[in-house]
Amino acid sequence: MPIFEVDNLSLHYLTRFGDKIPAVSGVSFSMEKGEVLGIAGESGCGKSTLVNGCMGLFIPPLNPTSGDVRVAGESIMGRTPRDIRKNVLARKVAMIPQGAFNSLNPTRKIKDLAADMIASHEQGVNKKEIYGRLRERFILIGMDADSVLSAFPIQLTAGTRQRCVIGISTLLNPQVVIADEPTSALDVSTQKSVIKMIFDLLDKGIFSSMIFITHELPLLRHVADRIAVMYAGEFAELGTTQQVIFDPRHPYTRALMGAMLSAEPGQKQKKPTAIEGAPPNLAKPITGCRFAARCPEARPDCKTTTQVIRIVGGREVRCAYAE
Amino acid sequence: MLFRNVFKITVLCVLCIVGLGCNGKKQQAQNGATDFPREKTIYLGGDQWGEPNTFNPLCDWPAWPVHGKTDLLYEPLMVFNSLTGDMEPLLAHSLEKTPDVISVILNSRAKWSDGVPLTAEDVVFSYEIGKNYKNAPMNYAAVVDFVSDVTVEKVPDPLTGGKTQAEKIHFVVNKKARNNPLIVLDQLQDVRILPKHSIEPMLQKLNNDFTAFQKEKLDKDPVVSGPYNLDSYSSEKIVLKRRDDYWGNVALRGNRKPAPEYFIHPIYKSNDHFSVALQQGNLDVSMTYIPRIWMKAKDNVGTWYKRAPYFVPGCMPLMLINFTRYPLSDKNFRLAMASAINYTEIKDLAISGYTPEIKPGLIMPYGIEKKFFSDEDAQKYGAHFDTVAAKRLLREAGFKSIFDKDGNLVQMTDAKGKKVPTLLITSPAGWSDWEAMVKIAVKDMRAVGIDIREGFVDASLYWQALPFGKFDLLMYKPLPEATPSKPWSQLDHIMSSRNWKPEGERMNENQGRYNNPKGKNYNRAVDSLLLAIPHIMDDAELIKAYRALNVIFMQDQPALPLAYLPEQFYEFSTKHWTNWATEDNPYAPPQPPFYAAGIKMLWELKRAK
Amino acid sequence: MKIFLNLLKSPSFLIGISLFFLTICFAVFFPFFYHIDVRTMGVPMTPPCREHWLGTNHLGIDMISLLVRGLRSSLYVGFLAGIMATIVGTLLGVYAGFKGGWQDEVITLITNIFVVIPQFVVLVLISASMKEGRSLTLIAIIIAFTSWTWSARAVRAQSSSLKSRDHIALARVNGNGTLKIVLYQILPYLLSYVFMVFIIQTASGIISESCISMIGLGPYDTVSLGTILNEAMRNEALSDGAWWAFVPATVLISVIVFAFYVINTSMEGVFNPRLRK
Amino acid sequence: MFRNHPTARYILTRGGWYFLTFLVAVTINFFLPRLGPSNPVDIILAKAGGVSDNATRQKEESYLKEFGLAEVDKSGNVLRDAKDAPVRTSAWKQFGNYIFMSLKGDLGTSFMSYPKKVTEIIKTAVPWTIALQLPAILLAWIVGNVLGALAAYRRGIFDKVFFPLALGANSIPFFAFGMLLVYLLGILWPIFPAVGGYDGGLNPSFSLIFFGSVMYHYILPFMSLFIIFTGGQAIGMRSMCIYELGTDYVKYAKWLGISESKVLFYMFRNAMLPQLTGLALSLGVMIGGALITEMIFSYPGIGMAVLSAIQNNDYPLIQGCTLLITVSVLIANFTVDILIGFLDPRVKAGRGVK
Repeated sequence: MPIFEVDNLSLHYLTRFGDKIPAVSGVSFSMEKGEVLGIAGESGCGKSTLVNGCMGLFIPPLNPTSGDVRVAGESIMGRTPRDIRKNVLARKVAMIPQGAFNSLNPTRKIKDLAADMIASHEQGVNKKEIYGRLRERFILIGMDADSVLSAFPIQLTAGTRQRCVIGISTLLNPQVVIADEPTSALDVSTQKSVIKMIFDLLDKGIFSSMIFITHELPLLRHVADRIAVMYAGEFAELGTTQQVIFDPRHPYTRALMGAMLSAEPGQKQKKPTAIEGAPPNLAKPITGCRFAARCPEARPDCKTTTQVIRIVGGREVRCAYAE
Repeated sequence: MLFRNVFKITVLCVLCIVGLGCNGKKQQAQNGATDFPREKTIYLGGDQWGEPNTFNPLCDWPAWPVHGKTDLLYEPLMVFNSLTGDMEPLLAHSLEKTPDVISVILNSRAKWSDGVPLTAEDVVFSYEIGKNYKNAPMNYAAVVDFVSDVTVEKVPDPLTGGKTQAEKIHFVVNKKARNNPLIVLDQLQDVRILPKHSIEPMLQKLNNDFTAFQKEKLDKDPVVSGPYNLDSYSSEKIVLKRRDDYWGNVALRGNRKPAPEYFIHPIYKSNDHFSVALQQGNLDVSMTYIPRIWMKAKDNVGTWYKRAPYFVPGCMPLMLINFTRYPLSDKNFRLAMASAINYTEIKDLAISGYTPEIKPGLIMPYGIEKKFFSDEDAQKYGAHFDTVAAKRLLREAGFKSIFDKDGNLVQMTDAKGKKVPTLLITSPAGWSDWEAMVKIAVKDMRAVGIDIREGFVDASLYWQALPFGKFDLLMYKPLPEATPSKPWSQLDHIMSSRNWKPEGERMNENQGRYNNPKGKNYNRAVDSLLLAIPHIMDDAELIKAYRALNVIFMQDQPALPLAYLPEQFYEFSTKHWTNWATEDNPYAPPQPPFYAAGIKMLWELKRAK
Repeated sequence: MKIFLNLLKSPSFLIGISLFFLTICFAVFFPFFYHIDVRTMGVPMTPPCREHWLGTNHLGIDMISLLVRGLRSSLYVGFLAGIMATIVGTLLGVYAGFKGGWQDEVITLITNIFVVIPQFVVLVLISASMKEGRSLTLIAIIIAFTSWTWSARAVRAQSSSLKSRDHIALARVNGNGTLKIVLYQILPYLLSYVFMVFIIQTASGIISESCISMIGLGPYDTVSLGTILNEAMRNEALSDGAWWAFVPATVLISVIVFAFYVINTSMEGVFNPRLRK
Repeated sequence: MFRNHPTARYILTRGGWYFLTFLVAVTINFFLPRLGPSNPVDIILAKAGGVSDNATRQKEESYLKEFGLAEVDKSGNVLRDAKDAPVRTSAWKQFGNYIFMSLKGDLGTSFMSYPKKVTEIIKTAVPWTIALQLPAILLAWIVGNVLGALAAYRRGIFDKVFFPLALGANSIPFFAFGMLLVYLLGILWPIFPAVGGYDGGLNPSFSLIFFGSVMYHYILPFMSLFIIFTGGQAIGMRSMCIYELGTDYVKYAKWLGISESKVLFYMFRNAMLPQLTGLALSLGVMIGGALITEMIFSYPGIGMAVLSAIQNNDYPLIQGCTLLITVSVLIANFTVDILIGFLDPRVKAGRGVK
């Protein structure tokens, strides 16, 4: 039985003026134990939204439209926020955010933050044993626990901070960990070590599977078992790393690969230069293929016919003409 | 949760403050215990603003009640009654006056608060402070110019039918200096007699450094002769306590004590606080200008007259005119100004109709001045409100005014076609009634085409403009107090060119620089009349002289009298004290109950039921 | 552009702007159907009646006329002060924030010094020393002089954060001159922000004016909302219960300032997405 | 120096900086009032009035000497120029004396209430002003912040009702609000005293009755300040918190499923720090408003001292009061700076650097 299932999930934002903006539509995938799924796509394609959806964390204005999310078989949809907070977040599905620089409360010591986290999931645990647990876990994940734990974020290097974040996020041994650009804003060497650390944890079985989100398709080559390419809130292509990286079928994936190879590292924020134009505005209703406007191989009817997932060459592709 | 608790605590604090406050109110309501029982205390306001600085009578402007216009602590020899025009006895009696000598007999029962009898020595000491020390306050320093010598002789005491001796004091008029017996009369009530036996030692201790002595506050039960003495003071109020061994109770007041045991002067920040206090009964007498007094009648606030004009005319706010500046030097221009102003409107709007219509001239047809006022002169020479006349005068003098289409004055040109500079009226700050007068006057004068505006209102500017004549027109109230020397002093103050100086040099009177002695059209009559009047003892002569002077005033218009005002505003509340002197019950003049003949009231007041 | 459409969609903004225009209309259009006359005097402190809708003041001058005039001059002072403070503040702030280096140091030092010195003190001292010819304009200048530091600080912070943005770095690499960059790259980004600063400055300008007028240091020979309050206070409107002499002026001041604040917050809400619900 | 004592160095540098500010303030404080044309001695003399001319001259000299406004020769007589006008001391020389004297704690003699010392006047006034303003400001700050934080966090109806109220309160000028209170609760419906700091029939003492009376008179002025301050603080805190709510660390805390109250606390604490600085900075404005409130309620304190001093160009008193206000505001800012330094690890860490 898959450990994590997302079943035709659609999400939308409710603007302050009352109209719905579909951010994620019809996303489905499932993950087995120990599997790493990479999700790639340009910024603003709905990755981060999807993440919140996967955790059942619907902070206004984000709302579920349809679909279901199951962790180890049980659905986390339609639960009360409190329930989600106590029983899902950090326990079943944990998050490793990007930009570790700011994700730690600047006026709170690492250990206190972690303690707060534990305290708000488990009743009747006293500070002392919490700190005990922290120490051993941090040592386990190979950090100089004593100095780090009693430090303020500002006193730590970006790398160390990100390690702390990882450490804290995985404290409660969640089933699924979602890592959203965990290595962005880090220099290359640190990137490597952080990635390594994450996989250690996976191997140690501290968490059992991981969704790895990035906009750098190439980066996934080494980390992901399977890769989903996301565009304008939809999965454009979903297949094994081999398939997606070395034999992309969807025009967007191809373009993306081209773009990424040409794009020099460090210029992360830059859009793929190779692809003309910008993603469609989701606020307006879209007919036809969402990529059609920019697609080099677009056919006349692409603009009109809505694309559905097809199985092409053993992977899912959302393109009528891919083969 | 931490900050929740903090929040709770804070809210509690706020509630506490309110709670305590209301509780405090209750406490007072229940055991009305105060340091000064209301029924034994009279509250008086409006004579002390700002911080009480010192209670040293030899400072320039000590705090109430030591400053010039109070007789509660230190007393003068005699006091003036603005109603009858008589000098009434206080420390002295049986006044005799000749053009050369003024003499009084000292009340032999007068005593200081420390039991030492008050003798001629003290009188001589007080009168010669000006002679002996530099930088004495004005009323003491001025003596030198008017009294050349103070001599004492023993005479049988008329009060005891000659059984005992009393000291008769002669004030010899200083012929070489000002040679003016009238002012000597004034000084009988201006110069408060000081205890030689307590002040001289202090001075000697400071080896007669007068400026050093002026730093002494004399606020720890000073030696006084008056019916009250200083009890305590703070920046909020000054408290006086009754002296039950006051010599005058027996000697003057038929062996009675003043009704109020405590005399409190609260110090509020602005006029309206006084009137709020008055109408809420927290104040018994107020010396402040309270507009629309009739609105307060319901809160039993009273005045001398029950209905308009409510007050007795006592002085004349006027606009000084700077004669050294064109076009003000032009007679017709001045007369035009005089007849452009709607005096009725000023009376009704600016001072709430608090006095009768003003008549032309510098002499009031009321009180002691009445007999010197001649209505026919006023009709014949005086300028009345008459815009047509005003316009005509201007036209004859060759002035032209340009108005814009909606009737606003643009500018004014003179006979030579030159633009007349815009004239400014300087007035002191904080006197809303005066500012109103100015507003109205400006409006009226502009209406007839005189280019004039309100100057910027600022005390410091005002007080510097005045003595140096740095103004076009300036609001001024000459010598408001009722004194024996009126109306002479008033006329002298406005018209005398005794020590005429050009603009920029200090002048203490006639700051408008009227009647320049070196000028080509110098009117010798003015000064000679002013010199003569003090020596005229025959009434008919006196009246003639005054009429002549007043006519000159009306013809030359050296200043623009705007209205009559009370000598001093005197509003009372009958909530806690009754039997105030009023029109129906004029046992005392409409003067504050701490000054001159008004002080009688303290013995007559009754507690309200 | 779209952002401005959003503005128009935000209700609070609409409320603010309409309140503001209401007051403006009162100042501008009311005279057309109400006889404005601050010269003729009548019965003092008349309560509201048919010929004087809001009664008269202590000289019997029609209150509405005074209010209209007062509102005009108060708005004038407010806006003038606001504009001056904002311009000076923005220019210095942007320059310091963008240029950095010793210029930044100096400007920051000065602003910090003047921010810490109590505004009220400087306000009082200056207006007390300016005796003659204290016109509305002068008052506005004085107020601006005491308040520019706030805008300078705020803008400096913003622009120095902008400095690191890519496109500006790019422009720099392309060797554009400082001025050019400031004008074409930085200011546009700051515009909304600067505008908000301006609104706040204007609002506080109006309040400051009423404050100095209240303590008798206000403009002379003219009517402003502050002077109306001051006159009412000094002529015992309170003890006579003549509410019409001071309540309307108070309301007017509060309404304008309120309007400004509302506009400002609604703009914050729109320009700064974080504040969006 | 102090390389290994970052804290000490921090405090020292801040202190130095504030001292510089203080000097600037003093200079402004001294020269601004003297921009005006006025000469206090003339005012004094004009007020003293009088009929005797040589007496006037004597007085002028003695006051010019007293206030150090004129040059004096060895024998202590005032020097006079060709036109027989006294030779005025140069502003710079006066400034020198002023600094010298103030450092000795002598703020000079008041012109208007001569011979009273400025320090005397201030001494009696200050306690009232502090008693009125300190509680008002502090309580308002706390209440305002908590309410503002709640409004930002809860949003919804509470915010919708509370926020406009706060905004409204913030847009009324202090004194105008005071006037309304006086009119409504002091005159129209007199449940509270309209004027004064305590009952006229009492002398300041440590009796319960006096205290009660003081409290009773305290309510209106306190409320008039408290309500408006609260509004202002709440608004500031609200937007501060809304900002904090958007930050990454709050997002992360939510992802971690940290309990609401904890997150609220994070936000509150971090939003508090800038608010603290804000308070210190806006102190100057607040005090200004409060001084006028004193005037409205005829409440004892330095408010009126300043205002009457201005009316009469009483330089020493003006300077005394403004100096006092300035210094207290500076001290407040300094303390807050130091406080922040300890409360905020970011600053603490920043200390070592630069």
